[in-house]
Amino acid sequence: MGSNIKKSAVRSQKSKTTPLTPPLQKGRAGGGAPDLSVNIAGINLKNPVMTASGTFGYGEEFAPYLDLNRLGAVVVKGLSLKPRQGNPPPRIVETAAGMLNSIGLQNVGVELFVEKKLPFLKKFDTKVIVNFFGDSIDEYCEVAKVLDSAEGVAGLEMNISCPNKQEGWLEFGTNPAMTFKVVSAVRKSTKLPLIVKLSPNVTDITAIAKAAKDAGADALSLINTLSGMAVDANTRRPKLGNIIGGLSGPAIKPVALKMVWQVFKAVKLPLIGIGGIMTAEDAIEFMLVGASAIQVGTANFVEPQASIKILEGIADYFKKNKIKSVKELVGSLQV
Amino acid sequence: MGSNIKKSAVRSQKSKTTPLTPPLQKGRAGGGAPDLSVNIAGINLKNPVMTASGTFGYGEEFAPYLDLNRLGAVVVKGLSLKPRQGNPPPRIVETAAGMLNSIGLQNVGVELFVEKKLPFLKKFDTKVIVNFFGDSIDEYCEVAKVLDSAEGVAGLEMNISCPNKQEGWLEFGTNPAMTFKVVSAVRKSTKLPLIVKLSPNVTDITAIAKAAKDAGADALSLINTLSGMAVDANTRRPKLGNIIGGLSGPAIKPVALKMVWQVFKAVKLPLIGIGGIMTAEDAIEFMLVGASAIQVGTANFVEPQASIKILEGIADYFKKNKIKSVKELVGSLQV
Amino acid sequence: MESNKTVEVLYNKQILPAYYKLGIGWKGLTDIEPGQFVMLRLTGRIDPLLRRPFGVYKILGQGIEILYKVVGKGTRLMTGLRPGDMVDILGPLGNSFPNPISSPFAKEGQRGMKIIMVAGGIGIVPFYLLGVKGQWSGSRQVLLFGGMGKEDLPGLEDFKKLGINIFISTEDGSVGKKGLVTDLLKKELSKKGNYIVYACGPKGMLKEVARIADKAGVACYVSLDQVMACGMGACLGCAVKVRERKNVGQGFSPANVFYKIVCKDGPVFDAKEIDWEAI
Amino acid sequence: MESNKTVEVLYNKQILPAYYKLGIGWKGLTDIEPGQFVMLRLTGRIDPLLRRPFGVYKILGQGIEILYKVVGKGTRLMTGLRPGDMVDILGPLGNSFPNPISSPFAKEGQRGMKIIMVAGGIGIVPFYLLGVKGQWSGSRQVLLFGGMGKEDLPGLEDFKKLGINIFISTEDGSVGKKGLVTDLLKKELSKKGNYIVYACGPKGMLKEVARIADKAGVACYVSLDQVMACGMGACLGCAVKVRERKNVGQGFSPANVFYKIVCKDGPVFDAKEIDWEAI
Ligand SMILES: Cc1cc2nc3c(=O)[nH]c(=O)nc-3n(C[C@H](O)[C@H](O)[C@H](O)COP(=O)(O)OP(=O)(O)OC[C@H]3O[C@@H](n4cnc5c(N)ncnc54)[C@H](O)[C@@H]3O)c2cc1C
Ligand SMILES: Cc1cc2nc3c(=O)[nH]c(=O)nc-3n(C[C@H](O)[C@H](O)[C@H](O)COP(=O)(O)OP(=O)(O)OC[C@H]3O[C@@H](n4cnc5c(N)ncnc54)[C@H](O)[C@@H]3O)c2cc1C
Ligand SMILES: Cc1cc2nc3c(=O)[nH]c(=O)nc-3n(C[C@H](O)[C@H](O)[C@H](O)COP(=O)(O)O)c2cc1C
Ligand SMILES: Cc1cc2nc3c(=O)[nH]c(=O)nc-3n(C[C@H](O)[C@H](O)[C@H](O)COP(=O)(O)O)c2cc1C
Ligand code: FES
Ligand code: FES
Repeated sequence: MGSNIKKSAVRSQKSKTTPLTPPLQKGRAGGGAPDLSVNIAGINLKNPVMTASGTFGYGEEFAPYLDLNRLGAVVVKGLSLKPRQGNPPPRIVETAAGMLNSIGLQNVGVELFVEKKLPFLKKFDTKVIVNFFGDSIDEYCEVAKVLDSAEGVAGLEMNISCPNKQEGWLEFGTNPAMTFKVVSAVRKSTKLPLIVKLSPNVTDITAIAKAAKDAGADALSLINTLSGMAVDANTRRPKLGNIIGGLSGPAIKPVALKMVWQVFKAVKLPLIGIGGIMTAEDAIEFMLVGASAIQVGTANFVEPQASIKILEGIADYFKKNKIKSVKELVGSLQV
Repeated sequence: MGSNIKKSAVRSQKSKTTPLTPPLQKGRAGGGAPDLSVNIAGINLKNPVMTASGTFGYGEEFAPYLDLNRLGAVVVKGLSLKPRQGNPPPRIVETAAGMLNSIGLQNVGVELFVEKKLPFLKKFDTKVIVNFFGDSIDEYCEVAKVLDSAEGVAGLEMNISCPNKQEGWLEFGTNPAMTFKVVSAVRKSTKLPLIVKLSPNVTDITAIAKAAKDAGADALSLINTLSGMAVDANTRRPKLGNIIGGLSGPAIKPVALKMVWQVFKAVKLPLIGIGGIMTAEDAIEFMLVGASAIQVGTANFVEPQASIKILEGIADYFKKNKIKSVKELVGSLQV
Repeated sequence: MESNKTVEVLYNKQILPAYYKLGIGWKGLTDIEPGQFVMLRLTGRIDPLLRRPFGVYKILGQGIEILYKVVGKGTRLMTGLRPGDMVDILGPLGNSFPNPISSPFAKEGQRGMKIIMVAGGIGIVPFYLLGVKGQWSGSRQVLLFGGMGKEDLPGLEDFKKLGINIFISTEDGSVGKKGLVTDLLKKELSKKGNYIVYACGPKGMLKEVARIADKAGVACYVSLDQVMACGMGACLGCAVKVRERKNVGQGFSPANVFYKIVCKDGPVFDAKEIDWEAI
Repeated sequence: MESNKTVEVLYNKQILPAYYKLGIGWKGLTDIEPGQFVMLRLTGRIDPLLRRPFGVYKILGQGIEILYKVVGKGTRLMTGLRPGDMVDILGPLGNSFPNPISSPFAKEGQRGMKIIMVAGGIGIVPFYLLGVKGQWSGSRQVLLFGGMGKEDLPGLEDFKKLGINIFISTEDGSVGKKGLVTDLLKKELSKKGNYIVYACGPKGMLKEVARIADKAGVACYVSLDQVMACGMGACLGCAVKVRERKNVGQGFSPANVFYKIVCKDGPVFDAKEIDWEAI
């Protein structure tokens, strides 16, 4: 990125009416820096690097370590209608090149978010995408409505890897019909850009992707965590309080790449690639298989500035390979 | 294992009529060594350690490095009716804590196996389990019939992660109805113990497991590889000739453990745990979640003696924790 | 201010079979309070994937000293660090042991309050800085230090030099009183006085310390240990169950609090807050 | 006999910016033929997960020397090896360059046959042992050695000492003839004589060498490079497409052969066997 990008979060707080301050734009156009901007689901991102839900808190936790203004978007921890307590500890265990988490979707609830967390994020010149979920279709819609009327939300990311309490606690995202139903309902509840985040724990992710598209999704994020488990051979107990958790990190990258590629070939919707992205090279791989933007998850824990380093690496790659736009790269894998 | 176990493959070649030579048995019973024997699907294994299909060739490749007699069983590379050429190279790529392979089920075909490969394996005091597949139900049955009449085969392991050319090239193992159909047909074609090996690339592995059980499977192996992909950001090409491959190794262990645990709770059949087992501790973890035996796959490449080291480690664990039998451990996870 | 830096290893020396002292350079380091910690990884390594939390044992001229116990993959790798190697340090993180005088438990005119530090093995770490802070506003300190045996009392020499009153217990009786450190605590609390208890060590020990202090009606703070991914309150992975619903943890509505976050709400907690049944 | 051993690093020295020589102890080592390789990993490390294949460059008194180029994760880690560190070695594996006299291409009374060794960069490795084997039954040797520049000709000094006839080419012209090593080959083959060509280097170079030799009607053997998992013919991962269906590769029925296995059927192949279109 150009040197005009302000390094200090405080200095570069934007005034609410100017989404992209003129000096910033000039800097990017004039400095010969590559154009990394991309439009996803109608959201204009200054670059394709977002932070993944649940790995970046509500943004404020990371503000001491990096300039939030530089990110394409911040995706916040998944919100529900009411605050959620989450699962009993231990909630985290490291695995080979990955980690399992069973946070259990602990969150402050959508109202407290709008009141207490969103004002901080609005101070930055970065898009705020709100991840959310429900355990019934009604709840999904309620949350979407609250967010629809909140100022400063650029788009919604709907997590459908959640049990549907009305239909036998099966996850919404594991069945095309259920996916269609819940996405259609949410679509009617909000005018915000709607991104649907897919679960990888399915036989055919393209069927779910198609259902989400047919129901009106503007873009798709993939993948969420793989379902997994860890055991302590000495205590003979599960390592997670919840027994089962979600696997993330470099270990899952091959699975994620394959699913993005599959969906890219099957469904015409912008895709956001997620899963084990640690470096710019990883990010480029996701773009090659069809992702228009990417999210950095577990890497944020390993290295708080990971997202910025990835962004800088992408810019270098664009320069080195004389790539003019994100579009040029997306899905350009030579097979 | 007791010191009576013969170290040399040549010295301990068994006579065909004495499946377990008396000195071996005495050694195990008398030496205070733990009893690791286990019966799976009617096959008596001297211990629960097998080698996974496709990672141990036809056994002979590993004979210079370890004493095959010490293994519970050798599972050979998957066989089809006719020899198969496999996929174009590159066929292998390393990933974070794992590897992708797209061998494409290259094999010598069941007839050449019986003629050229089986005689070598029969010389050892270890069970030979033959992994096989077909691209139609008929082909599955044909292979099973050939093996049924071959002397020296202790059991069959049926790989159902194979495209069904008669039903739209969907994998047999991704659909309970197709699983039921193909397993039922094979069940009628052979009197040998029948193990069905499950694919993890499904929404609900318990549904497939139940279908296999209902169709007459004697035991289940899980998991086969996760579907994945790797990309070279510099050449912008897939790293595998076949684009998509199967992910194995430590990276997938959490997924495998969870699936074994799920199936253990849902289906009453002996289970063989597979996926990322590198150490005895890993093997114990699989037993705790419900595996009566385990298979060592990718680890064989990292360390040719891995299976033996794992076996020794299991024996140590049994001793240290005063465990009297494999049964005592299986599924004993405290939740 | 918390920061993320790549810094140099100054020294790494084995002080007991399972314990090492790691000195790391850290320029521009501002003050660190007793109980705070850092998240550490070996620069460039992503196996192990996650950083590991370590308390700050000592503050050096231009850096800090970490006292660590070898328990698994990460700490085993750390034993290979040599001077000049680089590590990434995130911190200082978390809260700290409260100044007894400013603590809500301080009673009027409590200059004579006695701080009892109860440490189990590697749980000694936060107490060195506490000891250095010294006779906090005139309070007196005593250290009760327990371990499995004489090789499980890391840093004992440092405390002797500080001139703090020390009582030792070991489970094998190889040094000090044979038994548990909680026995020492019971004895100490049976004496007349105005006490506050600070404890760090294995969960079982902390639970018993909390019980004893509660029974004695004495204020007690514990430093908790939990597996962590981020160390900065972002992942919500280091949750601990709290007893009362009225305390507001990391981002909670006051109406329904079950969990607090060890890395941000802690690692030091008022023992009364913790739901010890769930530990 | 192939074996799997944990052996000690004797030395590890940088000879050029991107090239190192690694000496490793290996007691009881029996003979190794030119072209054979070992699968190596750093003892105890499972990241990188798989072993890496390396040719044997030299045979030492009680061990071997590996000449390696730093290209990725595994070789980068190898640069950190110090004397006394341990590595796991599986081998010797694979076939070797055939003795030209016993090769099926030898014509009657071919004592005067000239071996042309064509090496590209790190492709030099198998030729040192070949050179040491010397004037194989009276055949003469010439080395054509090509690289990007003067820092891409590892081991050149060793060959000078062997007293082999050497012609050099570099793409940047920094030493030897500016251009490709295949130009040297064309020139060499234009001379009158009885030749056999042995080549090792990047796939593109091998393809061109094979084409030139074929055109000149000269026998040609190439050592192929393929990603490997097991190195012993078990995983079938290192397949290479072969041209003729009549050759029987690893475990194939004669009727339908498309692939051979580099680690076991190779790494040395008669260039005529390979389906160069598929490379
Ligand atoms: C706030 C805080 C401060 C700490 N300060 C110190 C210190 O000053 N010195 C020191 O030696 N250790 C300290 N620890 C503990 C230290 O973080 C762990 O010992 C370390 O992370 C283990 O890493 P490993 O890779 O060696 O072990 P692993 O291989 O990760 O695990 C080995 C064993 O330790 C357990 N374990 C791992 N991490 C933790 C953890 N965070 N809490 C409890 N159990 C764990 C695992 O479940 C496993 O049983 C502290 C922990 C916390 C939370
Ligand atoms: C029979 C044989 C003998 C060899 N002998 C030598 C030798 O004597 N000295 C030497 O320096 N190298 C030799 N190589 C190549 C060496 O094995 C690779 O350079 C090494 O495995 C790379 O490991 P890495 O972890 O550093 O690179 P990686 O991080 O694994 O990969 C870096 C790049 O190299 C490519 N690559 C990795 N492995 C191979 C491979 N086996 N073949 C082709 N490309 C590969 C990758 O695709 C990637 O583009 C030999 C290879 C074979 C098959
Ligand atoms: C601790 C943690 C919490 C997460 N919470 C959420 C969440 O609330 N909503 C959601 O959609 N995904 C959540 N995820 C999934 C991530 O957003 C991401 O999809 C996944 O971790 C894969 O990416 P990674 O490998 O880069 O981490 C969480 C992941 C982790 C590790
Ligand atoms: C190179 C390779 C080839 C394989 N071939 C087969 C096969 O032919 N049939 C089969 O059922 N499974 C095959 N597998 C899957 C393994 O048997 C095993 O299920 C999988 O690798 C997971 O175990 P691991 O993580 O221990 O390797 C193969 C795996 C690898 C790595
Ligand atoms: S470790 Fe992430 S919230 Fe505490
Ligand atoms: S590397 Fe496994 S067969 Fe060649």
